[in-house]
Amino acid sequence: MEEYILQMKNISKSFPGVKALDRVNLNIKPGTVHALMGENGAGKSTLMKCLFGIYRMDEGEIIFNGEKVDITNTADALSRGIAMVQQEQTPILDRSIAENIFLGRFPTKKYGPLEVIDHTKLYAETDRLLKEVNMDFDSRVKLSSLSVSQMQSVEIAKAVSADAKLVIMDEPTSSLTENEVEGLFEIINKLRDNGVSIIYISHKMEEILQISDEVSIMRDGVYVGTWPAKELTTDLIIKRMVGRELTNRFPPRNNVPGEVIFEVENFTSIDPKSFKNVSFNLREGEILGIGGLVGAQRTELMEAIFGIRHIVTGKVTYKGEVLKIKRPRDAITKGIALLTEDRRATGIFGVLSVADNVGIASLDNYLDYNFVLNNKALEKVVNENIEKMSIKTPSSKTQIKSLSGGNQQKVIIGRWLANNPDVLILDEPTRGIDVGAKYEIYSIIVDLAKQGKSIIMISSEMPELIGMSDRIMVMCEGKVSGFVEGENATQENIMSLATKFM
Amino acid sequence: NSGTTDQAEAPATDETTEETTGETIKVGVSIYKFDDNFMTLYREEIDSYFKTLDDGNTYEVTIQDGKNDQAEQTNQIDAFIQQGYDVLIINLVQSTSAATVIDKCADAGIPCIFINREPEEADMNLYDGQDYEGKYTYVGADARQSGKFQGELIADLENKGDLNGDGVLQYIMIVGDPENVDAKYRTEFSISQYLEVSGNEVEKLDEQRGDWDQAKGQEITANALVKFGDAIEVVFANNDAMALGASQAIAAAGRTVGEDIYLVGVDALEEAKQLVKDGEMTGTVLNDHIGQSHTAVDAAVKAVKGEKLEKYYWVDYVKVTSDTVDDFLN
Amino acid sequence: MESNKIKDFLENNAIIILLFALVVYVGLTQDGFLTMTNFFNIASNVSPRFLIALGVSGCLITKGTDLSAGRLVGLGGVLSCTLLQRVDYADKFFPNLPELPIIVVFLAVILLTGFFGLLNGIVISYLNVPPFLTTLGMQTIVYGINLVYSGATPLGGLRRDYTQIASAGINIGLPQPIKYLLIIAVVVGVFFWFLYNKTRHGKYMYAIGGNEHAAEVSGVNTVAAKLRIYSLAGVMYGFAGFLLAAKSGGASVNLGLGYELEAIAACTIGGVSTTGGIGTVPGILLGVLVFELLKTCMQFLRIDTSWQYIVQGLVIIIAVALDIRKYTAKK
Amino acid sequence: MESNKIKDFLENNAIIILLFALVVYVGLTQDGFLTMTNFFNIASNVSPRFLIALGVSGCLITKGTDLSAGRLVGLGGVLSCTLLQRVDYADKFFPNLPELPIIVVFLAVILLTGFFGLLNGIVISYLNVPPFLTTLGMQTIVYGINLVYSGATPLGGLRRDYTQIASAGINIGLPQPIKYLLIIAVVVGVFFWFLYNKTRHGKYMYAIGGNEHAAEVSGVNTVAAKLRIYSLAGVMYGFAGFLLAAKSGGASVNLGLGYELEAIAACTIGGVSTTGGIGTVPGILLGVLVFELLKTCMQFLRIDTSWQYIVQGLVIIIAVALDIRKYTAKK
Ligand SMILES: Nc1ncnc2c1ncn2[C@@H]1O[C@H](COP(=O)(O)OP(=O)(O)OP(=O)(O)O)[C@@H](O)[C@H]1O
Ligand SMILES: Nc1ncnc2c1ncn2[C@@H]1O[C@H](COP(=O)(O)OP(=O)(O)OP(=O)(O)O)[C@@H](O)[C@H]1O
Ligand SMILES: [Mg+2]
Ligand SMILES: [Mg+2]
Repeated sequence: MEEYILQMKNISKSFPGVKALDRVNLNIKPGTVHALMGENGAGKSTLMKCLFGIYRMDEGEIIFNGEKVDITNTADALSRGIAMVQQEQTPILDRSIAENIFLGRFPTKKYGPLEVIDHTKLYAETDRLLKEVNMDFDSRVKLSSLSVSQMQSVEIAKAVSADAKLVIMDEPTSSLTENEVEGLFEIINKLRDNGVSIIYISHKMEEILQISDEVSIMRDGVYVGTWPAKELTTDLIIKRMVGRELTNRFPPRNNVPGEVIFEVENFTSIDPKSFKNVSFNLREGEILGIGGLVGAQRTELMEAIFGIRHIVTGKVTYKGEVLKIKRPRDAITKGIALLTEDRRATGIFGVLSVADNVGIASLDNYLDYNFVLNNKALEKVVNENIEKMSIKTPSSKTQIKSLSGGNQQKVIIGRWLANNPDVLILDEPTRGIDVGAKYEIYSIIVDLAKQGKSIIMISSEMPELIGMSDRIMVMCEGKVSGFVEGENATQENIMSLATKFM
Repeated sequence: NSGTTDQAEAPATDETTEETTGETIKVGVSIYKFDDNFMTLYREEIDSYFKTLDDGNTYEVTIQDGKNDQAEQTNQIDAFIQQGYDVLIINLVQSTSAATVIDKCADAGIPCIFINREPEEADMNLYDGQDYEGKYTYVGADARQSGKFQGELIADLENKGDLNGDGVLQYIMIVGDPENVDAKYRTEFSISQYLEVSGNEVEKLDEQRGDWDQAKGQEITANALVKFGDAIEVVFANNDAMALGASQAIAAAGRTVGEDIYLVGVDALEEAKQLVKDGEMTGTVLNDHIGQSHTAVDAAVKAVKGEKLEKYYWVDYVKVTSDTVDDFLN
Repeated sequence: MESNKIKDFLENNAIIILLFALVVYVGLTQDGFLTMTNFFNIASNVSPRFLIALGVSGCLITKGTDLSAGRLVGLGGVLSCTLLQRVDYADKFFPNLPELPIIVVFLAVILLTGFFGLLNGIVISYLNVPPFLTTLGMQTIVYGINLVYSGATPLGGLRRDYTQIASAGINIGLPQPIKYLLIIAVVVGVFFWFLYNKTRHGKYMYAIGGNEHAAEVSGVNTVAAKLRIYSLAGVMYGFAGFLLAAKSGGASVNLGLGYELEAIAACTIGGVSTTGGIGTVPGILLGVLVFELLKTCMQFLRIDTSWQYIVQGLVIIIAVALDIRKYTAKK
Repeated sequence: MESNKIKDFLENNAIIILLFALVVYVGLTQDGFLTMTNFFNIASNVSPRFLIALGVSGCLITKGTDLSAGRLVGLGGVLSCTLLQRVDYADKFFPNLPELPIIVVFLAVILLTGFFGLLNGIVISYLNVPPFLTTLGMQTIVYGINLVYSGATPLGGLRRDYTQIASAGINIGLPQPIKYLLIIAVVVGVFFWFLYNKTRHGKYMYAIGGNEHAAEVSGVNTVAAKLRIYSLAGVMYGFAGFLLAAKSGGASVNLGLGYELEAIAACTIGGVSTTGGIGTVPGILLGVLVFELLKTCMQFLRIDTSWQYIVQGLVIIIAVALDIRKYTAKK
């Protein structure tokens, strides 16, 4: 048996204006979980895309299964036994779960010369797979009816079922909740026991140390090194990733919550399965965390407050004024902002520049004569925010779709900072963001609170929720199950509230 | 080969009058739309007739497609003028745009022969008493006549087309394209002439536009035959293409032209003549593209040579019936 | 609750109900509408258009379009006519052409139009030219070729055995024979239904329309799929042209003008999504029916031609506006 | 490196280079091409088409389309003509109409077509009917209205002060006066450039094209933006119709037929993305120029008309195939 299932040697890849990979090496042993780490924009996804045949590398060599290979497209990669869960989900919303999973390798049966799709087998296989990933869904259900995290589970099921020798997982857990993560780890362990290798990319330190055998680290497109996971600690990884020490995960919270300025009363969705009778309030300069399991309807609630979803009852009072919010614009003009959960669907403008993506929500503030855009002033604010968020981009004119996932997320956060709202609602703000940058974002959030802005933060990462919130509202099955003061918050009491009505 | 005689007072080109040996004369032709059946025959005849001229001059003929778009055609005329063409033969897209074209040509001093679509009378008189008078003309057939002939084709039948003998002619009309003068006149005068000649009443069962298109002719007739059944006595089609489509529908409905229905068109397309001969069409009207194109070319040549043109050259339509069709067949 | 169900039913079947109401109204007020003859008549009009719509549907489902459809119908029709004229016809296009077997001509026609379809596919998938432009360019090119080939002469004098395809049918003891055109439409419709639902090609097509990148990374050969789709579309246009020429007893370069827009509209009315990934064969049939029935009904109702345009436009918009409600999810 | 730069330059400017080569070739071989008269001729041809293309560009950039463009041009032209005939013209449409101020007629025309544009916008954004179908329906409706209004009579006998708008110009001491049409094109072009780059509306438009959901969430009133876009488009069509009728000295219901496809094609050639979010005013101008220059050049080169179609189709496809290389990400 070979020592390595995969060897990538001296891989380089440039995009206009960036050298994304500079002679990177990576060796993967059979039957191991190999974590790949690095800051946002370090080149992790690019390296994996070169391996999976989505990009062609400029130079370098790939030896897979003892044989030098030239992978020109994904079909090629798949046929060699490489499967991948992409960082950016690629679901086909209008087709069934089964079709999504078996796309490209449908089971067929033959009637003479006719080759017909074997639907019975297709659905049976899918149902079996879904059970494996703990999803009790009908395999005929359209993907569009699933939540982001359920779609992610489908993506994982798809990669896992490909019978691959090597499975690449690019931030598979960024939209999964704890339960689902555990399920994923079970699957990974099963795969490993069967001799499958896994390349695992994540920004979540705990996961890395828990699941991986070896860890490779990249920085700015350059390979830093590989270490056995046993020899590593979170601090060591961070140091090697970022190049400096990072002593605290959270900045000191020295904001002082003031008066109640924002009140939500009796919010009930028109969808009977969604949130019901939700009431809460928010103080000036307060960071209100919102916890709960997937399906707790936190996102739906916030979107409803913001005018994206419809309600049957509910009232929002802001600084004593009852707001009539029919569409997001109404909320924004009142100084309320929402960073949405699904970056791709409701966040980025793929073909537009980074600058336009940052500036779009703030145009009202930069009008001369109420009509002509003051492009200079706008540009200044945009550039400030690009800098503040340390967005890694060749220029502010670059199309956002060519940025790394984490940097796209930073751009959208930058958009709402530029807008300078008084109430900022953040739905999973640090999804896909590296540890170093997370700290910076936390600092910004605390800073905003100190300036008297109010923050609502939905997060499925318990430590983040506990570390950042003045107060935590926990939801379960669409209802508020309780509030926990920041200092009293523990994983246990949040969990018990999150499962209160189950 | 065509059985017609040139009834137009075609200006004869007299080769002895001018000693213009070896000159190259650029002739610009713009046809309103290239895929019009009739104008295709027409333009081909223009081209080939120029080739047969042997007065020592070389005629360089450029034919453009107006694409049924007056703006486009105006651009083409501008370009012709810009390139220093010697004479233009213009089949206007929009007859009302004649004034603009005449002005352009007059400015450039280039003679202009309008064909097929007749400009307004006022426009034809625009340069009366000025230099440019006699340098532009209209060569065409009187569209009213084609309509009248259609009416006569039916009125001249023994039963005047009135199959059920109620003294009323029940008919359907398939209109070309309402914006086209030919369509308008044929629709109008076929009936008015019928009324006049036959003394019968008429009843219009249906009038639909078929855009000169054979497929539409078929569908319209098929629908009408379902709806009105035996009530239909005559199908008037503004052109032969639609009449041919109609004849398909008539045959498919188990009706027989000449026995329980009549069908007339205009253009005398080859197949229409065949059908007339075989009795599957009652008659058609020859739009004499040979006569018209030759007259137009002769006028152009005359104008180039500096001779004064008349304001109008008329070429007659000819009725084609089963009795006369043999004269027209190839 | 009950009223809700009725509302749901109305919303989900808006177009069918509209169509049904129209047919009932015209049927009750106008003689001759609800007859077998009229049924076959409408079926014959629907048949070629259904083929064209089916052809273009694949392009639409994969987020493309095909504006060359109409002109390819024209080319198919003209080619058929030039090769299937009566031997004794005076104005024969190829004076010395012997009598060719119809099937040979048919194959030649669909091969040729299929080839142009393939070219569309190649330009779209290899040169990355947007489908709108590719097929608009192809529309112009095909028209030019047809002009050059036919010299814009109208073609007639077709052989009876050829025109019979459009007018005759199989006698199965009914008062009227079942028209071949109807049978062809059914067979082709079933074929497409099978292709779209039961084969890998169909699934790939929907996947490409839903998310081309996803299809690509799942190992679907998107290039090959598109080549198949556009070629098949070309074949269908040729087929339709072949039938239309037989039906109207002749053809000229104008044949098929504007059919592409009608076909695309019919598909969209029938629920094929302009943003890709969605569309069914029964839906497409429904869309084509809306168009053709509406035309026939208006003629029966003796609506003035100018007004017919207005009514047709309004009905399209209203039908789709009603229908679309079932897709626009209430959030 | 050097050769790479040249290659990059060629790739990034493929269309301009192609166009330039064409102009130089025709200019050198054909008399009269490189003259001021011809320049103004071409400018006059380009001007109305440029307006139409600008109008439709907003719809395209927001992932929509506007197929009603051509028919609205026709309606605008016909309305202008009916209201601006010579008082003494024998065949006057409104025999008793007094001489109206041109500006009043102009405003009436653009208001009317702008209103139809607004209707498009309303149907698209409130009733959620796909733009393709909405505007196809509107195309048919507007044509019907025009038929009913004008009775399909061709209109002529225009007042000289009206036709002058298209033929005359401002004398600034050059051998020839600068045509009003050219000036109009420049002014409107600058206006659109300003609108697209210097106003909130412009940014919103691109944002909607880039991701409509995200735009809505970022505080863009997408409904209002679309209403503005489609209304403005309608206004531009009326404007173009007004000019075109003056230019050709008359109008009929057929005016503008098929202009929408040419305009959309011109936009796409000029880099307006069919998938939304991308497009610039200079690019659109370039696209229109490609079309118009090509036509004029072919006429100067005396290419047979049937072949002109073939050449035009090929050039469109090739130009875009070359041009698209700068957008297609290298793997
Ligand atoms: N298609 C592309 N075009 C241009 N530049 C690209 C493209 N894809 C990636 N890049 C650039 O390559 C660099 C590496 O990006 P990559 O996506 O590999 O980062 P990453 O390590 O996966 O980051 P993250 O943790 O944020 O996902 C980034 O600077 C990014 O801007
Ligand atoms: N009981 C349930 N079982 C399965 N799926 C559910 C259930 N309830 C809701 N869902 C689905 O899960 C989705 C997720 O709900 P929601 O986004 O509100 O959760 P969340 O708490 O906001 O999660 P996140 O923090 O990841 O955004 C819903 O859109 C719905 O489709
Ligand atoms: Mg990444
Ligand atoms: Mg959620």
